[in-house]
Amino acid sequence: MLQKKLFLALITVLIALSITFALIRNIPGDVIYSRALTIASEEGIPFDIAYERALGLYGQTLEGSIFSQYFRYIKNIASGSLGESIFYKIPVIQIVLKALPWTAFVVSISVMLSFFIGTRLGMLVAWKRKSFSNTFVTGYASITDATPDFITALILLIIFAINLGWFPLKGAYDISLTPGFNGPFVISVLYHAVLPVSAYTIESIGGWALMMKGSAVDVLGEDYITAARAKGLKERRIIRKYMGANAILPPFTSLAIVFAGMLGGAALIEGTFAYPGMGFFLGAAIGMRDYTLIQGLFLFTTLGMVMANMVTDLMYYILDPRVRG
Amino acid sequence: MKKNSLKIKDKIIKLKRKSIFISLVLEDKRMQIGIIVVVFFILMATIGPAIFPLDLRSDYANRYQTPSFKHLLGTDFAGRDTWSMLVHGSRDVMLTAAFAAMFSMLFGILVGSIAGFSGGWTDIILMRIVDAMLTIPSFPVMMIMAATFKVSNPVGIGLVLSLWTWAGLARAIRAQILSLKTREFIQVARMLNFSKFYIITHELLPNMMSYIIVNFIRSMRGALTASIGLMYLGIIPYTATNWGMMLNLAVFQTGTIYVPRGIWYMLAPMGAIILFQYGTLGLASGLEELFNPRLRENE
Amino acid sequence: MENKKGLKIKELTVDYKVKEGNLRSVCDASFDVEEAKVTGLIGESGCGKTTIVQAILDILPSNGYIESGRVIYKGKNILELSPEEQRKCRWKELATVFQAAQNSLNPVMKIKDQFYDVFEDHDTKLSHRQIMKKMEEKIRLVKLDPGRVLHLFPHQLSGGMKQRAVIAMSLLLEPEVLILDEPTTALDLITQSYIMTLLKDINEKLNITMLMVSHDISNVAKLADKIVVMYAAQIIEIGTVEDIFYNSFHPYTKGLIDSTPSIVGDPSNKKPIAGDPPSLINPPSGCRFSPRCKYAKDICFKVFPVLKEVENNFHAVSCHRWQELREFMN
Amino acid sequence: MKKYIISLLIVSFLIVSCVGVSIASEEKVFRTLGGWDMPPAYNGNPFAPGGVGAANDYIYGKLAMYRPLTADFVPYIAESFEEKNNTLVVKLKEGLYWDDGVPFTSKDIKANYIINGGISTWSHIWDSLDSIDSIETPDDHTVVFKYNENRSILVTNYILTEWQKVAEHIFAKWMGPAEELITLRKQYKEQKSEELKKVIDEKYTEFREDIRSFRPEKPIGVGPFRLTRVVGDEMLLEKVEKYPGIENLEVDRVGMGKYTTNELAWAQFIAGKVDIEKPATPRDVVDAILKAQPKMKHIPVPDFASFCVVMNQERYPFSDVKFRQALAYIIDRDKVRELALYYATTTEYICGVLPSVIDKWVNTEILNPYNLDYDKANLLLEAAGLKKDTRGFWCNDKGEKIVLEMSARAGYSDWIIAAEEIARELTDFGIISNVRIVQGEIFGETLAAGEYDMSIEFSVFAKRHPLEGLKRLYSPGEWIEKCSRLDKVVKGPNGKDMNLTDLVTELSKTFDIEKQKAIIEKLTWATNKYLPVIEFLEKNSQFFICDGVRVTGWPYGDELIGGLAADWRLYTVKWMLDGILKPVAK
Repeated sequence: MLQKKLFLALITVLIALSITFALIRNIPGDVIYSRALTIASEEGIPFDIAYERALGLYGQTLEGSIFSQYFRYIKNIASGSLGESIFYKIPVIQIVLKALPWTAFVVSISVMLSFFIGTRLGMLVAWKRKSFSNTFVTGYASITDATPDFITALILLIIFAINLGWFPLKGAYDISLTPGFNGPFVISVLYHAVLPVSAYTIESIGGWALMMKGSAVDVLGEDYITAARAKGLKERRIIRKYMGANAILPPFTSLAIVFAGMLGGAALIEGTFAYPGMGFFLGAAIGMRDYTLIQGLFLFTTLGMVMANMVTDLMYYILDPRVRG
Repeated sequence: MKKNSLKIKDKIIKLKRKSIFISLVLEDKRMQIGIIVVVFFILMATIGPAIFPLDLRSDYANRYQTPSFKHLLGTDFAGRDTWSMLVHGSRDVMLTAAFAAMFSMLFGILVGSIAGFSGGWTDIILMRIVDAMLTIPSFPVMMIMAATFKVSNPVGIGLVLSLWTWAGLARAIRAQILSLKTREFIQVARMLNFSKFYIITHELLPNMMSYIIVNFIRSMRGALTASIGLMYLGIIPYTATNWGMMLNLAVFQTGTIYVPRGIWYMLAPMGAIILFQYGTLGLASGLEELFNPRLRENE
Repeated sequence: MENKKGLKIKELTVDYKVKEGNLRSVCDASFDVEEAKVTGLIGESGCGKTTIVQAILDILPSNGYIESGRVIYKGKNILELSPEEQRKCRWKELATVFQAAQNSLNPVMKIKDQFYDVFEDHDTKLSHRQIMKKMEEKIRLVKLDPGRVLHLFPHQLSGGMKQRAVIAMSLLLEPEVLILDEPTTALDLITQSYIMTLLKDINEKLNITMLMVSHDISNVAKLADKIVVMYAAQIIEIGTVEDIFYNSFHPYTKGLIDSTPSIVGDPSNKKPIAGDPPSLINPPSGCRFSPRCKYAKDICFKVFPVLKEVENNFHAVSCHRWQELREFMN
Repeated sequence: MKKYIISLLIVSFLIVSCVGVSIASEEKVFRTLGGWDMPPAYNGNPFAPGGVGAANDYIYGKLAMYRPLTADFVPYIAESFEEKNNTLVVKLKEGLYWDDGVPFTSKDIKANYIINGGISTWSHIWDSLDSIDSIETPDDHTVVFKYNENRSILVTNYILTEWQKVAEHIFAKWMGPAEELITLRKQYKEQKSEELKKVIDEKYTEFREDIRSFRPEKPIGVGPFRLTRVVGDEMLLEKVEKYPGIENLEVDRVGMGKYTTNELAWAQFIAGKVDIEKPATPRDVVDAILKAQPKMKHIPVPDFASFCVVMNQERYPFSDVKFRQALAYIIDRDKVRELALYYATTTEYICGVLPSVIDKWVNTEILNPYNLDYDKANLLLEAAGLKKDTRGFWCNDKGEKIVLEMSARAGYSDWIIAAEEIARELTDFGIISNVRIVQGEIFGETLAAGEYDMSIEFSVFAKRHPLEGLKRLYSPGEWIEKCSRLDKVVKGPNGKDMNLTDLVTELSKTFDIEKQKAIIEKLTWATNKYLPVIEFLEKNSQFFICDGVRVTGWPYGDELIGGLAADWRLYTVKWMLDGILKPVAK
């Protein structure tokens, strides 16, 4: 059972790798030019000088045909090495290990938070179909759905960081603190995470609410809900333990996908808050055509997803006795 | 003679169904809103441009005007009428969204139904691919595709968009098929060994029509926002009237978000998108209830 | 006769709002459910039995509502109680065993917990141990092994076991009145009769008032003291089992009895009633049975017969011609 | 629970309208923005990817800074310098130390040029540095550059304004290869043999890879500040102990925030969290910022870079000079400027010399201003063999409509807006033009490969001398020359052929100002007549400086403008060192 799961997961990862590999190797583009432009503007030097400098810095080489590269790549991964970043000349793993935790930290909190709030909201709405809250949730969902996440992030930033000055503008922690497990640092980290987290959360609550509403409405048709009412159970209990416990199952299954989606889609929000996560390196890597780095980052989002999938499977097993047989 | 009367009979039944259907539609508030909105946008995309001529000539002095009779939604950073830009932009936006939804439904149904129906290795393999697709973060992929592809017409854009949305659908469709497979009428059909194709097209899909329609609308909503993202990334050839471009220019390029006067120019495309989302959402859930009476009971 | 703890249903009328218009699914129904007795409510499916049950418990679907009528229990009309009072009174006073009871168990909760909820929400001042004792006792009452069943999930039980579990659940708070809506449908005959005998001795042991709703008259007859016959949203005859079986005045009742197969006896003399029950949206103007009634005269088609008591002990019938008919019907 | 958050949001939305801006003031800190790669990519090797970043200006120095507006040099780490008969003698300031305590000497300067020479073996700038025969260091504080005869007019400028990034004791192991490369390259200039080129390439790659893989955690600088911490979003630099005149430096720390996007820079201006930055900002946003944050000042300064429409002259109809001229008449340059970069300067004369310095160099009488004139345009187009069809669209002789594509780089808002406006003007005139936004990474490629009709581009960068700009237009391999693909041999005013490339080379070796002017006149005339590009504006850097939040004392007026135009970061450091720019008194 478990072996089978693992095996299938492995295949998934492999396919994902191959697809991304094929994709990545087909990116066209003259990196040097764009890099030169940034240098020119950063250092305020003439373009031609900047261009030469960029060439000197970033001129990159890749040996072998696509296929030989592919097999080398797979072999390396099998032997546990992600190779060296073409651009930065340091092991990819080093970069990933530095960036991933931040993204994972923010994203997982947001996913959990939004799932919690969203599903609660969905239940409520399902129970009181005709009430105002229904229109409210639908409206909320369509608004957040229509507002690109980076705009939400920007608005949050302007309100809470600029105008109200409640939260820091950017970054993951106060530079004057020494990273490590010490009180001030942890607090500062949490403090800095507030805005990014809320940006993600606000964006995704609506979706959860709608999903939950959908399945909750289905459940409401079931006899055991009527029975529960006839039993004279308190409303809260019926909503939570009878409607909720059953309705949560379908949304729960899509938890993993959403998680992975956020893991990869982090770029723009992270950009807005200058958050030192995967987003930055993903953007940079794609911009620089740093194939190994892109692949490394993708590999980890893929792994993240697969793992999340397994975890949700496991929890589903706990949540729904029927699958236990 | 008898045949004839029979024909008449089920005609009558059909009519009756239809009338009930309509009465149901009229029943549901959200449904009405949804239909109104959608119709509104369709009109906007079709006859709108004829009614509101587009003048892209810039008029710097009159930039960032607030709504007035002259400019229903005010003017943009170059003093052009926001409303007429919205109207002229709507066609491409709608088409793109529609095509994207269509393609992703197409792939989704194809893969999903094959996997779900034939089961076995086919199923496993297809599902692995689907999972793989789902594990690849769509945003960077879009970035990459933005650099790789050179698409210009709504069809092409729709295709690119659908490439990363069909997987989820395939999964859902498969699940549906699996649950349907256990139903008697399918069992019977299999016993009478009809061809798979026949069963899928004549037995399974019709029974999932409601689901498919609802999801079509859903993915259309998704596609709309995604296409805006594409414009942001510059994958779509630039058109001043594309809502995505308008939003992008408003927020990022011209920093309208900081210019109180210009807020209208920013809200216009956003509002349009929100309205569309809200309408389609209502329509979708309305239809869902229509097709699934069970939901109606506990209204 | 005294009937304090029993239920009195008075002029109960229930409507459903549907697309086609107003559907009167219970029309001016009045009958008593006597204390410690078993009252059977008989009728073809769709005649409004279940609606009556839902009305009594006031858990009608959102598009149904009680047009008029009262349900008197312990001297007060429980339909007028506040939602909270109603909630409190449910299960403690009137418990229900629902149609297709298998589905009335929450699939993701252990039987134990589902039982426990009932105690928790009706503030019984019982300790945990006492509660457990009660549960086990009730489970035993339905001939199940508490040690096992309580710790299982619904999907791990067989249909019959579920049914019994549900019955046990309904008895948890020792209710005065127990309403059983089609308690045995969707079960095989052996289990059916088993459940029936079970109910019988529950009724005797706890002398609990029972309202048993069923379409299967023979089944109900086994334990009912009194039978209420419904047809097309109306009550057409009320009487003791004897009355109904051997001395019924209403052609429909008669037809119903004749048409029911009994395990004993020769199946050849079954005469099913011709025709279909009328639509409740626009019912026939006169006697609702008239279209199917072979004794119908034009008065039957025109005038609406009221339920009137005939002869002794509460035997009541709604038919214009019962006197003439009684001779050659029985 | 959820409702709380929502209501909170709504409430705060309301608050926003009334609440003012709150500023957290910090002790003796100077705040700016800049770019660098996040750790772990970040490192202290200026020649490695992810190296140093925008900390440059605070930790390194230049011998002197060139002020384009006044065309003079201001010594920085040089005490003094003098140039006479082919030698440049530079005296260094006393008391300069590398961050690791090693004194900074003339050896380091020599090393700097050698390493740089190695790094940019194929760079055009070294055309001029090839004109250095030798670098001598008679003592620790004197450097003597010996030039050869055909030296470039810019060599001194390059030498003086080159960053001093190389500590000899750190880069010693790469000196050898670098020197070798330089000599090899000199050989290659004489005898252009392929095998020699191959050899150079190999050695070059090896050298580059090797120096790249050197990744110290932090840079070793020689400036008044030392890099102490760097994280994803912020860099922290602290005052060093030993530096000439350090006692006047009252600012203790420089905090550099990550520069992500303009709108975020604006946000930080409004919050008063930045002391100086120069994002291109639309007029209304400028107003909004100044309104929201009264302590912010907005100062436009010439940027010595211009925007243009570059046209692919291999393609019809751009191949026809008349068509190009027609376009020049159709495009309303001032309007484009207004929309795209309000605070820029409209190009009056399209000639390859920037408006900000045109009076110094060019006699504009000989130039055609190409003022908006549809009649002239019509005539030119007809002369070019185009016809207007019934619906008012221009068609080629075969009667096919002319449809052009205007490219602009994705993310460059000003370019996009300009492109759109120009395309619209052309379309309105009857030349159908569509805009295409091209992803940054493909953009350069597309242009260089000539797979485009016309595009918005930087026309010239000419901070030091018009030569730079004209080179970009006409020297082989230079960007615009590459993209425009124009014919460098044209009919001069007198009807005689003149080779523009040669003229540029000649200019680069001509020292006499009058002679220079003469050549420039020819080149500008040619540019103006043959239009390899249609310039429409010269960029102005829009500096936002924050006066009185953390620091104060900005020297307004010419000093400020001149300084910012020269080398804004370095100049702010200079002002701090001179004790002009100091923390606000608490």
